[in-house]
Amino acid sequence: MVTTSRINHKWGMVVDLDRCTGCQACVVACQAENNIPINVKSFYQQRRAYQWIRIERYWEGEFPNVKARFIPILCQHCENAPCEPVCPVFATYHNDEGTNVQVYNRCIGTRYCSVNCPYTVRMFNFWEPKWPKSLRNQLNPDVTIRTRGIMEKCSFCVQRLRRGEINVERRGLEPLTGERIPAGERKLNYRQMKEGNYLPACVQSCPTNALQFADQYDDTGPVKHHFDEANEHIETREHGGHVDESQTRVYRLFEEIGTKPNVVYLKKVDAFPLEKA
Amino acid sequence: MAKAPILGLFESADHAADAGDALKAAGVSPADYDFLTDTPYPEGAFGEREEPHRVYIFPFIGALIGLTVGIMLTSMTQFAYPLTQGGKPILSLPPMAVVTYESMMLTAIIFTIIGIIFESRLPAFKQGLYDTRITEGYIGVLVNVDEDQLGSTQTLLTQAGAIDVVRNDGGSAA
Amino acid sequence: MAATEPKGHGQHAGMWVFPDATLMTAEMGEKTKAMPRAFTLGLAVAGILFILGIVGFIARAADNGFDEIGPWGYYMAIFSMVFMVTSGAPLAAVAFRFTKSHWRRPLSRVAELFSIVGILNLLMFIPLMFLLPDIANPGEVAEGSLAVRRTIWFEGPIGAPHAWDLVGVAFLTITSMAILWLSAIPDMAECRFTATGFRRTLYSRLSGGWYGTKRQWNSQKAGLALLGAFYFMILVFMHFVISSDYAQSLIPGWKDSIFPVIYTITSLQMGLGAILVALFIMRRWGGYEGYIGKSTFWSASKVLLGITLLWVYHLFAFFITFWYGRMEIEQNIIKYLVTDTYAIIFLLNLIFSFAAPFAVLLWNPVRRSAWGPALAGVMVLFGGLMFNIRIFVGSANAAPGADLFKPIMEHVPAPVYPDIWDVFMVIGGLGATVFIYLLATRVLPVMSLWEMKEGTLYQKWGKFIRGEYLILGKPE
Amino acid sequence: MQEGKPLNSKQVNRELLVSILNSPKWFFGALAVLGLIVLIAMSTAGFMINQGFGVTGLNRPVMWGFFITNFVFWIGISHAGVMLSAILRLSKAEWRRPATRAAEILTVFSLMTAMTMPLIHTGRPWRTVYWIYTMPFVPYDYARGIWPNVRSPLVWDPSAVYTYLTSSILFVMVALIPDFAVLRDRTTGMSHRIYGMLAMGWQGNARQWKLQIIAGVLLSALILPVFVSVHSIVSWDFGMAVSVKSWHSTIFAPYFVVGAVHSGVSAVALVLIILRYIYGWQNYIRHEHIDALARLLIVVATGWFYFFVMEVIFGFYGREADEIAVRNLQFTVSPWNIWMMIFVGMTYFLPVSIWLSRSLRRNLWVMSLACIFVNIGMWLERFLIIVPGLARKQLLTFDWYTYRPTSVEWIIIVGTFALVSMLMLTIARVVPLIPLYDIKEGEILRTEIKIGRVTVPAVFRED
Repeated sequence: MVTTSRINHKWGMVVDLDRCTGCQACVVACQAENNIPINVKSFYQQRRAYQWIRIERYWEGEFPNVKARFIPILCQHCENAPCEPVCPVFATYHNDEGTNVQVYNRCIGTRYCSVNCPYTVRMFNFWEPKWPKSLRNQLNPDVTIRTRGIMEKCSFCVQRLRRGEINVERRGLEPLTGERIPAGERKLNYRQMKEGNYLPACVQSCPTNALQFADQYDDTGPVKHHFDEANEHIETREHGGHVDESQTRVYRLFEEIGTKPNVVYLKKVDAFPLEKA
Repeated sequence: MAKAPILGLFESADHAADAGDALKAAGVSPADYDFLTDTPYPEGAFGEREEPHRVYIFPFIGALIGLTVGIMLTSMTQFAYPLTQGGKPILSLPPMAVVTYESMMLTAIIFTIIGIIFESRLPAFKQGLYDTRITEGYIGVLVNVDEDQLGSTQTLLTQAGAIDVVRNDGGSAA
Repeated sequence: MAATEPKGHGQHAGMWVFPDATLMTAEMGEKTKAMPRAFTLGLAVAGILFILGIVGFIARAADNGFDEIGPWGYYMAIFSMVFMVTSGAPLAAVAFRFTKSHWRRPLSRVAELFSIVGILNLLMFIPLMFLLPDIANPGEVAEGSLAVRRTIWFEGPIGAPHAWDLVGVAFLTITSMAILWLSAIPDMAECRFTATGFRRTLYSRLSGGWYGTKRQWNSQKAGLALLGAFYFMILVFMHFVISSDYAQSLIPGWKDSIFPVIYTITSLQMGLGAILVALFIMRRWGGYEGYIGKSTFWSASKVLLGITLLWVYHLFAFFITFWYGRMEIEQNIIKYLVTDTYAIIFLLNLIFSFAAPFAVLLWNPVRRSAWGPALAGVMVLFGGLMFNIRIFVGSANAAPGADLFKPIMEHVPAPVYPDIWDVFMVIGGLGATVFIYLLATRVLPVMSLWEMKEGTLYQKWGKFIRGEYLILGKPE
Repeated sequence: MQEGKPLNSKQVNRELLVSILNSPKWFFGALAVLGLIVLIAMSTAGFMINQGFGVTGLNRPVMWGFFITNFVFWIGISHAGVMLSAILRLSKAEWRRPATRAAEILTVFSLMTAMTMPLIHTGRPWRTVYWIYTMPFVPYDYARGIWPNVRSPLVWDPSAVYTYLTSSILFVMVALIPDFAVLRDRTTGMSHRIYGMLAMGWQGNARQWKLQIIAGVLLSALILPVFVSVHSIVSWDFGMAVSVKSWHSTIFAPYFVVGAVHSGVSAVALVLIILRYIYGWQNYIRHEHIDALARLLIVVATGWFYFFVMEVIFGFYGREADEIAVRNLQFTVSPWNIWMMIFVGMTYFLPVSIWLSRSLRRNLWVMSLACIFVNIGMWLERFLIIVPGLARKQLLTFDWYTYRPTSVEWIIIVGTFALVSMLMLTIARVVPLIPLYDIKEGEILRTEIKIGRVTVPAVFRED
C-alpha cells in the first residue's frame, strides 16, 4: 500500500430512498461545485450529459394509479471496483480512504473504465468544456477543469475533504470556533465536517437529508449503524450465510456483481403501497 | 596451396549428381563441393554430405531469456507503483502470466530467426562464385580445388554434362 | 511376416513399414484366433478388476441406495472416464480418415474397436439416469431459491433430462457401432471363409452379400463419411449434454460456457492417448511391428501435442475469466474446483493432462519413437481420470438437497474422499474397459485389412536422383 | 490432388514476377483512387481528434462502437495468414504452396491497420505513450515511475499484437530471402542493389535450403501459439468486463479465435482469387486450391457455429434478467434482430451451403461472393456482440440507450478497407505474392503412381 502519515478514513454515503423526493438539488449543487460544464439540450438527447450524480426516475404501476420512484445514483466508490484494474495507465485506482479516484493528467480516454462500470456513472468529455462568459467567475478554483477526451466522475468532493483534513488534522482548528484541538483528537469527524462544510456538495444541499455522508470508522456519525449493517451483510454472505432481504432496509446496488460499494441505499418504506390492479 | 572456386552449370539434376559422384571418385573431399539450386531438393538428392546444425537450441535459449525478462518486467512494474485496483492483489499472477507468455514467445521467435540466419551462414557479404542462371533452374556444382587442378576439374565437370563452367579468372569454356 | 524395411537417406528404422498384402489376411486371421499366455493373463486380471467393480457397485447401492447423488460421485467420475475414452477414440479413426492421412491406416480399427466398450458405457449410465435430481423444485419454493433449477433444458421438455440423456447416450453408442460395422464389413467378408467356429458364422452374418464390387466400395466409403460426420456432431452434442447435466447444473450458479468444450477436448485427448497405448502394446508385445510403422506414432503424437496445448489454453480461458470477474460465485467455483477444496487433484490433473505430456512430446526423437507417445498416452489418461474426479465428485457433493435450488453456491464445500467401494468402482470401471476391449480384439481383426491393403497401393518407396524417398499417392 | 500441367522454373520466374517487373496503367490508377480514400479517412480522423468524440455516435452507455468493432475485425483477418500457412506447412499439405505468402502478408497489413483503430479511438491519442511504456522524457510518468498497468487487458493487447506483428514480419522476411535472390538476378541498377541487400548474398546451397525448410516448420510451430493467444487476448478485453453481462463469458477466447480464422481464411481465398484474376496466375492458383480452401472453410465454419450456439445457449442458461435483456435486444428488437439474421445467414448457412457443392465452390465468382458474405457477417458478429451488450449493460433501465454511427465513423471504416487494399497492391509490386521456390519445389517433387490402368498423382516425401 501507499504509506501515508494521514489519519485513516473510510468514507461512505448513505442514500435513504424513503426521504428522496427527486428534487435534483444535489445534481445542481454538484454541477456548481465541481466545475461541470452546462448540460445543453443536445447533451441529454445524445445521452452525453455530465451528471456526477443523477436522479433516476422509475414509474411504478399503470396510469392512473401510478407512482414515481426516485433513486440518486452516483459513483459507488466500490471496494472491488471493476473500472479500476482495466485502466491500462493507472489513471484510476482505489486510495487508502476507500474512495475511487480518477487521475485526469494520466487518463488517455480508452473509455474501458466506463464500459466496465455497472452503474454507468463515469462521464466522458465528448467535447471541450465551455462556459458562458458570465459564469467564468463562478468556477471553483479548487477543482480542475477537465479537457476533452478524458474520464471524470464523482470524487466525493475530495477538495472539501482535503480542506477539512488540512484545517482539522494538520492545523488542528475547530471549524466554527477556531480554537485548537489537542493533538490526540485531531481526526476529522462528522460534526466538524458538518460545521466546516466539509461534506460533499450534494449531501450539504439535500433538503430532506436523504443523502448522508460520513467516515465509516467514525462512531459519532449518525449513519454508522447503516454502514455496520451493510458490512455485516457482506460478512455473512462471504461466510456462506444468507441475508433475509425482508428483515432489513439496507442494501447496495448490484450486490451480486461483488463490487462492494461504499454507498449504501435504504429501501423505500411505502406507507400507501399501490393496490395491485 | 590456395584453393580456387569453379562452378559448373547443369541442366538436369541427374547430370549434376553424376558430377558429384565423379568428384567424389576424383578424391575431392565432400566439404569442397556444393550444389547450388533454385529450390530445395530433398536432402541427399545429390548424395551430398549431411549438414549438421544447432538451430534447435536457439528457441529454447530465447524462451528462457524471454521468460525471465517477462517475469521481472511484470512483477517489478506492479511493485514499482503499488496501487490497489478492484480489490486485486498488488502482485496479480494471472495477468502476469499473459504478458510473460507473450514476451517469452517473442524472444523465442526472434532468437529462432537469428539462429536460422546465423546457421545458414548469412548474410554473406562477399558472395562466392555464382551465376544468375542458377535461379533459372540450372543446377550449379561449386567446387573448391587447388588452383592447379582447375583445368582437370573443369574437364571433369564438362564430361559430366555441364553446359557451362564459370571460373573467377573468367576462363569460361562453353 | 514380410515387411520391407527401407534404408533411405536420413530415415529412421521402422518409420515406415510396407506389409505384404498377400499374407495379410491369413496372418490377421491367425492373430485374431490366437490366445497367448500374456493375453489370457491380462484378460484374467482385467476380469477380476471388473468383478471388484461390480462388488463395489452393489455395496454402494446397498449402503446408500439410489435416491441421493452425493455418494455416487466417484461412480459418476468413472462413468465419465469410460464415456470420454470410448466416445473420443472412434473419432480419431473418423477424423483421420476424413483428412485422408495415410499414416492413419494401422490406427483406424484399433480406434473403432473402442466403440464396443460403448455397451458398458450405456449400462453404466442407467443408474445415473435415476440419480440425476429433477429440474423442478420438489418442495415448496423457499424465499431466495429457484422453482426450476438452471439447466440446458430450461423449463424442460417431457422426460427431460433423464430420458433424453439415456436416448442420447444410446444413440451415440449405436452410431459408433454402426461405424465399426460398416468399416469392418470388407474384412469380415474376407475372413469369413478362412475363419472357423463362431467367428465364421458371425462374419458371414454381418458381412452378408459383400463381394467388393465397385458400387459396394463406393457406397461403403460414402456411408463411412456420412456416419463419421454424423457421429462427430452427436458426439459433441452428447458431451455438451452430459457435462452440463451432470457437472455444471449440479453446482448452483456455475455458468461456464467453455466447460463443454473443455470436456470434449479432454475426451479427444484421452481417446487418442488410449489408442497410442494400445498401438504400442500391440507393436511391442503383440507382434505387429510389420503393420504399425513409427510414422503412425510420429504423426499421431503431433496431434496429441496440439490437443494438449488446446486443453491448457481452454482451462486458462476459464480460469482468468473467473479470476478477473470477482463475482462471489466465481470466486467460490475457483476455490472449490481449483485452488482450495480439490487443489491436489487439480494439480495432478494439470501436471498429467498438460505439463508432463507436453514436456515429453516436445522432443522430436521422442515423438519419432513408439514408447514416447505411448508414455504421453498413459499420462493423459491418468490426468483425465483426475479431471473427472475433480469435476464430478465436486458436482455431486456441491449442493445436497434443497441447496441445489439456491441461485448460487453460497459456500465452498469440503472435499469428499473415496471409501473402499469407491476405489473398487473406479478400478473396476477401468478393468471392465480393458476386459471388453481385449475380448473385442479376439472377435474382429485389429487391423482394418482393406485400409492397410489400400495403403500398400498408395505408399511406395522410390528413388529420386540419388536418394530414396517415400512416394505418397493422392497427397492432400 | 495436383491438377494442372508441370512447369519449369524459367516459366515460373517469368509468370510470377510479372507483378513486379512490369507496371501496367491500371495499377497506378487503382493506387491513386485508394490513396485518395485513405487520405480522406485520415483527414476525417484528424477532424475527429481535433473536435473531440462528440462527432461520433458514441454515448454514455455505448462507449465503444464502430472503431472497436473494426479493430476486432481486422485482428480477425490477420489471423488468416499465419494460421493458414503454419497449419498447412506443419501438415505438409501440397496445396499450401501458392497460398502461404499472400496470407502472411495480408496478416501483416491487417494487423497494422487494426492497430491504428484503438489509437485513434482514445480520447487523447497524443498521450498514448503512457499506454505502451514509460517515457524517459515525459516528465509526468517518468518522475513518478509509473508503468503501464499489467492488470489491464488493454496492456495485454499491445503485448500480444506487437509480438504477433514482429514475428509475422520476421517470418515473411526469412521466407522471402530465396525469392529476393531470384529478383536480385533478374533486376538491374538500384533495385538490383536493394534486392541483393535483402537477399543477404543467398547462394542456394544445400545447407541454406535445409535451414530454410527448418525455418518454415519451426517458425510455424512457434507462431501458432502466438496467433491463438492474440485473438484470445482481444476477446478478453470483453470477457474480463464483469459489468457487461453478455461479455463476461468464458467461451469468448476460443469463440473469437475460430471466428477470426473463419473470416480470415475466406479473406485469403478472396485475395487469391483477385490475384489470379489481375495477374493471370491460372497455372498457380488453380481451382483445386480454392476448392481445398472451401473444404477447410466448411470445417472452420461448423466449428465456429458450435461455439456461437454454445455462447447463445449459455447466455440464456443463467436466466438472469439483465442477461435476458441483452439477448432480447439481440434477437427480438428491430433492427438488431434483422442484423442478427443477416449475420448468421451470411456467416454460416449461405456460404456453407455454397461450399458443400463441388461445382459451386469451384466457380470463382460464387466463391468470392461467399467469402465476401462471410466477412460482412463476421463484421456484424463483432458489432452485435459489442454494442447490444453495452446498450443494455445492467438493469438500470434509465440508462439504456442505443447507438447510431455517424458519417465520421463510416468514412474511417471505409478508409481502413482502402488502406489494406492499397498496401496489398503496393507490396505486390515489390515482392512476389506467390513463393517461387515453393512452387518450384512442388514441381520437382511431383510424380505419379501407376495402379493398374490409372495413374494417380503422387509426391516424394522425406518424412
